[in-house]
Amino acid sequence: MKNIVDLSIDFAGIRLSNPVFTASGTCGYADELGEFMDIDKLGGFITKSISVKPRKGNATPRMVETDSGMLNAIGLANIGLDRFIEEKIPVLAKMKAAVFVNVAGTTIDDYIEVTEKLAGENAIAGFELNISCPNVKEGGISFGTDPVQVADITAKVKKAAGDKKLIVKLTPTVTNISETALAAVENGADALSLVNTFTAMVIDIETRKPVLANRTGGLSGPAIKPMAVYLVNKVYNEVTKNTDVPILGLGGIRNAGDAIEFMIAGATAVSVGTASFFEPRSCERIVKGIEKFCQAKNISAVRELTGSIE
Amino acid sequence: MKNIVDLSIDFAGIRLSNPVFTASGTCGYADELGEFMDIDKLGGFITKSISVKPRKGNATPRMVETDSGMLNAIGLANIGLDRFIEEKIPVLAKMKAAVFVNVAGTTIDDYIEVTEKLAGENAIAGFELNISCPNVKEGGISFGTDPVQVADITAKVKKAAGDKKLIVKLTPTVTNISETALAAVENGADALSLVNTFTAMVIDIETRKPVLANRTGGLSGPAIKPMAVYLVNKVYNEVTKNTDVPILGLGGIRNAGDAIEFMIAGATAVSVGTASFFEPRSCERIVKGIEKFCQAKNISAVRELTGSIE
Amino acid sequence: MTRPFLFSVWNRIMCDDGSKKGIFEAKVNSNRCIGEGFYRVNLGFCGDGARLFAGFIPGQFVEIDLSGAPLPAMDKIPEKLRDASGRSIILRRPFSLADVEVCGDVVNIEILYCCVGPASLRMMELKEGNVVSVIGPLGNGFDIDKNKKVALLAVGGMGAGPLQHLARELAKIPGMEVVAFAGAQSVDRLPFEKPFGDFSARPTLCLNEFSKSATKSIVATDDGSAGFKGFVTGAMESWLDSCKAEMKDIIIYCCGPEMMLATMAEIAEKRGIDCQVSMERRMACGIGLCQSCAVECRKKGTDETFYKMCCKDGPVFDSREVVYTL
Amino acid sequence: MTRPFLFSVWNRIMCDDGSKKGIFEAKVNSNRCIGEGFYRVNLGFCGDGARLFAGFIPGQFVEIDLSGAPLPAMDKIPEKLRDASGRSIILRRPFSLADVEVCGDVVNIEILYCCVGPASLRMMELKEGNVVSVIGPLGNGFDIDKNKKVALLAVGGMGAGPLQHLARELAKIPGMEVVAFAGAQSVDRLPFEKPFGDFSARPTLCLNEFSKSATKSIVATDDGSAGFKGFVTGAMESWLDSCKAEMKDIIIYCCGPEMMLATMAEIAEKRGIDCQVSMERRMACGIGLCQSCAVECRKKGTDETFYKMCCKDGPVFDSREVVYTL
Ligand SMILES: Cc1cc2nc3c(=O)[nH]c(=O)nc-3n(C[C@H](O)[C@H](O)[C@H](O)COP(=O)(O)OP(=O)(O)OC[C@H]3O[C@@H](n4cnc5c(N)ncnc54)[C@H](O)[C@@H]3O)c2cc1C
Ligand SMILES: Cc1cc2nc3c(=O)[nH]c(=O)nc-3n(C[C@H](O)[C@H](O)[C@H](O)COP(=O)(O)OP(=O)(O)OC[C@H]3O[C@@H](n4cnc5c(N)ncnc54)[C@H](O)[C@@H]3O)c2cc1C
Ligand SMILES: Cc1cc2nc3c(=O)[nH]c(=O)nc-3n(C[C@H](O)[C@H](O)[C@H](O)COP(=O)(O)O)c2cc1C
Ligand SMILES: Cc1cc2nc3c(=O)[nH]c(=O)nc-3n(C[C@H](O)[C@H](O)[C@H](O)COP(=O)(O)O)c2cc1C
Ligand code: FES
Ligand code: FES
Repeated sequence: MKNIVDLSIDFAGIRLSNPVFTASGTCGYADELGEFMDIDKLGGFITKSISVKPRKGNATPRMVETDSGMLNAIGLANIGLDRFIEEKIPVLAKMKAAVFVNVAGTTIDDYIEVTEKLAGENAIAGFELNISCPNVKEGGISFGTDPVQVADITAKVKKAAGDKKLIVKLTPTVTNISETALAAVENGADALSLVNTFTAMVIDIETRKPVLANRTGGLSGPAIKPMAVYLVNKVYNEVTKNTDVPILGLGGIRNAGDAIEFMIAGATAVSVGTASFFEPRSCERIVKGIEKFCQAKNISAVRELTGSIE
Repeated sequence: MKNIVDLSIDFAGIRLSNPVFTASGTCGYADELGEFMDIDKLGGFITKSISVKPRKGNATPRMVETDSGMLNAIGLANIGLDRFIEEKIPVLAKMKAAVFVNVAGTTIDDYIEVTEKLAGENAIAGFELNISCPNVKEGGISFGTDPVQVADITAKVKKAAGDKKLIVKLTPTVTNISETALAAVENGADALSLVNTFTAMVIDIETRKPVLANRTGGLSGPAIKPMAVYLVNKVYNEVTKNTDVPILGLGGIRNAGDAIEFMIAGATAVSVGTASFFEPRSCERIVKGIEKFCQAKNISAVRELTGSIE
Repeated sequence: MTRPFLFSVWNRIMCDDGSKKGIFEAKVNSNRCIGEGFYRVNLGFCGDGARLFAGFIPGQFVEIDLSGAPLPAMDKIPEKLRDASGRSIILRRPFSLADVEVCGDVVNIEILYCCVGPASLRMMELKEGNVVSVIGPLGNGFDIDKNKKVALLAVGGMGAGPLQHLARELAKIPGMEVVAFAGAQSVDRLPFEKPFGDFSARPTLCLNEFSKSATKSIVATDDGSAGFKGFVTGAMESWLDSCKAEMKDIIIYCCGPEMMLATMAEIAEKRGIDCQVSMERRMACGIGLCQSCAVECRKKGTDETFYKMCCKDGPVFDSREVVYTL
Repeated sequence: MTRPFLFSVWNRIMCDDGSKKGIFEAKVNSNRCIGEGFYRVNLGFCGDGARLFAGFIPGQFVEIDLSGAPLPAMDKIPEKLRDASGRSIILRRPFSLADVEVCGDVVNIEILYCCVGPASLRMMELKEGNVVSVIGPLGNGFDIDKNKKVALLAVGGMGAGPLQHLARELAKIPGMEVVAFAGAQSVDRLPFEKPFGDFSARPTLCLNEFSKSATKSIVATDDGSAGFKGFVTGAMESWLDSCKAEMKDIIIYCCGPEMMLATMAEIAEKRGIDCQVSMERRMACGIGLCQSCAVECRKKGTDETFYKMCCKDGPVFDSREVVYTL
């Protein structure tokens, strides 16, 4: 007889049925993924970035595959706040998973506007502040590399979020990620999400042009996993260990083993991005795989894994 | 009839027969590689890091494979300056390729000592300043992330190098690599080498311990290539384009196409590291491949490729 | 465009759980080379997969996971693909179908493909009995308008696959005249099985794949090594010049390089002919998750543009709505 | 240790260009499963490769590139290896030889292997006729001392391969008594071909692979499901207790988990027996370039230690010099 494993976690005060989230921008608004797996099996769902106005996104090509990874330069294409509220909120309201809206903008006021307008929605548990997108000219990553700006935007958006939770999503392309992490935590972040993509470029040697129309893109997928695990562990040790701020770990996770590795490194929950593209059932399988692992190892609650690195 | 391609390049005032170098720490002191390829086919040779005193290096395991890459934490194991001069310099003196000695230390004085002692050797063309090793507790990367320290160490080592050339090897794990690049260039660097490895970690989920005895290691191999290409292009555009400081591009190069991609991005020459581990003839093959590419495209001199990105 | 749900063979049959697409394991029935660098692989489905693929519409596509397939030995890889071939792949690859065949409980699909990089080179090594993971059916497919009298197919490169499939379905419509125009740089770059029919007569019914479905085919080669000397678009224009049908009764279906689609769209626009183009984009997912596959489209009656997703809203578009990337 | 250059079969034959190792293409002759998760693959070399491999010394190893080989279908992969199996590999993998056979111009080598991760799982899928790239011969190999009278082989896990090879060479020495001690958790984890000989009698000459070279073999299983109940080290100690030979005439050769080597080293030390251990390390290159494969060694007569490289200075070490990592 198999022992029962408690897969639930407490994530910044919210109880989730399990620690597996979708990653922003990689699962649309849930409808498409729903054709392949039961989305009620998710612990959390993070939407594509939402900005005040609709964004077309960047010109094509927006994607190129690299060794064990891919670059994207979607450019935060999204339907904009108004259509999001009208069309997507009703769908998201039906989800069992905790829904977090990923917020993007080019000015701090943009971020505040989106957050304020959505802060009253019952459908959502909170926000993920995207200050780490490498694929837009203004805003995005520029807010995320400087601890002073991280502090400022976190504090302001936290206020706008009312009693909703605020996850701050950090960029890995900084000299010392603990500085930006600390700035976020000290200014009201309820959770940290790390990491976003790494800036990168592929050049077509025949045409001598960058393959992406945007020239550069963000690297994601298994290629980045060992760097992401390191950064999660670093922030856990240096910033969050003795706080109640959980880390949402992501970057290259494609199976339960990867997810468990992030949790051992210090993540309370994990997000799956690129892996859903080639295996749309990834999230569901990872939840099952974590459960099996815990059974085999006699771990009674998945939360025991968090930060259990020796 | 095939047209003749001029593969030679001018690298910081040194004429090299072709633009392909070995990467520091990945080809020993040339003897082992010589069993598999003609090392006189190399454009340049960079030695394993040399420090004043011999270094045992880190405990084992020192290596773990990751998706399309590997982590190493060798810890600058080397035979030390004295034995290097006695045993290796005579061998290196016979090489046709330009030899650069990679210098490591824990204090600025260490760097200066190694450089001064070797500055008079005819066997060597110059030095590569390793201020970007993520695998040692003191020195290494700590000098390489702060532009002020980069400026200081570059200026001092440049003086110690006398009339030998100085390449400064930069770490990719900084917020803005152009700042460290500029600091090096403004303080006498004759060339820049980018990039060194990315700090990363792999955890064994069975034991919950990091696989490497050193806990963290440096990620190299094809996985990092798109990030390295981006950084080379960024430094080329923002720092070196209008100077005569060449870039030695590296990170995940395993074939001629990769090498050409780095050159188009802005590199004058390229280094091959990890690829030599699984294909010890990589450097030789890359030189041939570059020649064939130029022939097919009617490029009469390989140097035309540098910075030719559109 | 309205979906021709009336056509029984195209009726989408649903999985037990009601979904219209799924992830299935397919067995390789055969995989053979039909010309230098061109292959046809045949995959078999059973169960839910068979049910869904029986309703496959010409122009729809599948996403195949080739990451576990072996790389061919180096001497089998064309020299100019050798460097790229070593890349470790993680993403699936989109392929259209050249044929769908229902054999009792089993449905076999056929893909015409060309080796251009790490995934398609790996595809070459699939052997009878191997199992691959396939997502499909995906995308919208061509919209068949039964009221037209003449259907012209403009075939470029690997567009040969889906348009063969389409030709077979069009041939079932009583009174529909179907003509395929197939172009390539030279005769040996035509992705069809040799021996061809008779190339000397032009226009001529010469490509076996099309003649099987009683479709006339006209070959155009840039170098004149077979058929019409020039582009497929030129061949079609000269055919149109001497054609007696009314333009409103004609429809053009195109699949091939974007340049060809753009020229075809212009020709159709100029002459007032309806035209559908099948677009290609780099796809990370093929199922609407990633937004990689943006196709710029015009907002009707304005200069404004927006992006549709090639994998979900396409790959077939009305030729007038697309802003081509050349 | 001195290299036994006198032995003609071990004479290193050089490549045309004088080098003692090289990169060669090998053809797969056969690849078969000999027990759950255990396989034997046979690879053939011709030309320079054949000449070099004819001089292969037991205990030396090769580095094989398996990055282009296919991943087995998921249902063939043991569940606990499934997650890891998807990792894209770039590095070669080290394997020792279980046999070398010279057949005219061709030299065939045999490797005994066990599926533990992405590379060895891919090895499982190699088929007759496939070609793989092999670097070798690498490392030092066991040092055979003709002056000894008794050679004891301590076999753990995949150590069975190189020690079978060694047993065959030792058997050629007149008057040398050779006894192999093979251990595993239980009888079904023994990496030998079934059916075994008679397990009931103990000690007994029971493993076909060893009996072929007239080598006695004694089996030890942790659970007592065959042979001696306990570890291989225990089996050997009890054999030594009743052995009449002088300790200085005995030599122990070990290959297996580091824990076993360490215990064996202690036993040898205590009894004053010479002992050689074959070490394993994670290797990025196998040829001395990367310094990944450090083995901590004692500086003779001091407490100081330094690192030797397993791939170049090993994999065989004098049991006394190694600081074991447990
Ligand atoms: C809807 C759809 C249907 C397709 N149907 C077929 C088919 O039936 N038969 C067939 O042979 N191929 C078809 N393709 C193209 C096929 O998907 C690519 O050839 C394949 O992905 C190449 O993978 P690779 O790893 O071999 O090469 P890669 O290294 O991925 O690509 C090789 C070269 O092709 C270019 N390329 C790759 N994918 C695309 C793309 N989607 N759009 C534009 N350029 C691209 C790259 O720029 C590169 O230069 C289709 C593509 C789409 C989008
Ligand atoms: C000199 C030498 C000779 C060898 N001979 C044989 C042989 O004859 N037959 C055989 O089956 N295997 C042999 N091995 C081991 C073999 O190289 C590994 O099993 C193989 O590399 C595993 O690759 P993988 O991708 O399948 O698994 P990986 O994912 O690389 O490894 C699977 C597990 O094995 C461990 N592991 C992998 N390589 C090593 C290593 N070198 N040392 C310690 N632990 C390791 C890892 O920690 C991991 O837990 C030998 C190793 C060496 C160094
Ligand atoms: C196609 C694509 C689109 C993305 N869009 C967003 C986005 O809109 N907002 C955001 O915060 N992150 C976005 N990301 C980043 C992912 O959420 C995630 O941080 C990153 O991909 C690393 O995880 P992975 O390796 O599992 O994909 C996107 C990533 C990809 C690949
Ligand atoms: C095993 C190993 C050892 C290395 N040792 C050194 C070193 O001693 N000094 C140094 O500057 N860089 C060292 N490097 C970094 C490489 O020179 C190179 O910057 C890096 O590996 C990226 O290139 P690659 O992807 O081609 O390997 C080492 C890299 C590896 C993999
Ligand atoms: S390919 Fe992912 S949305 Fe179209
Ligand atoms: S494995 Fe590279 S030096 Fe031994």
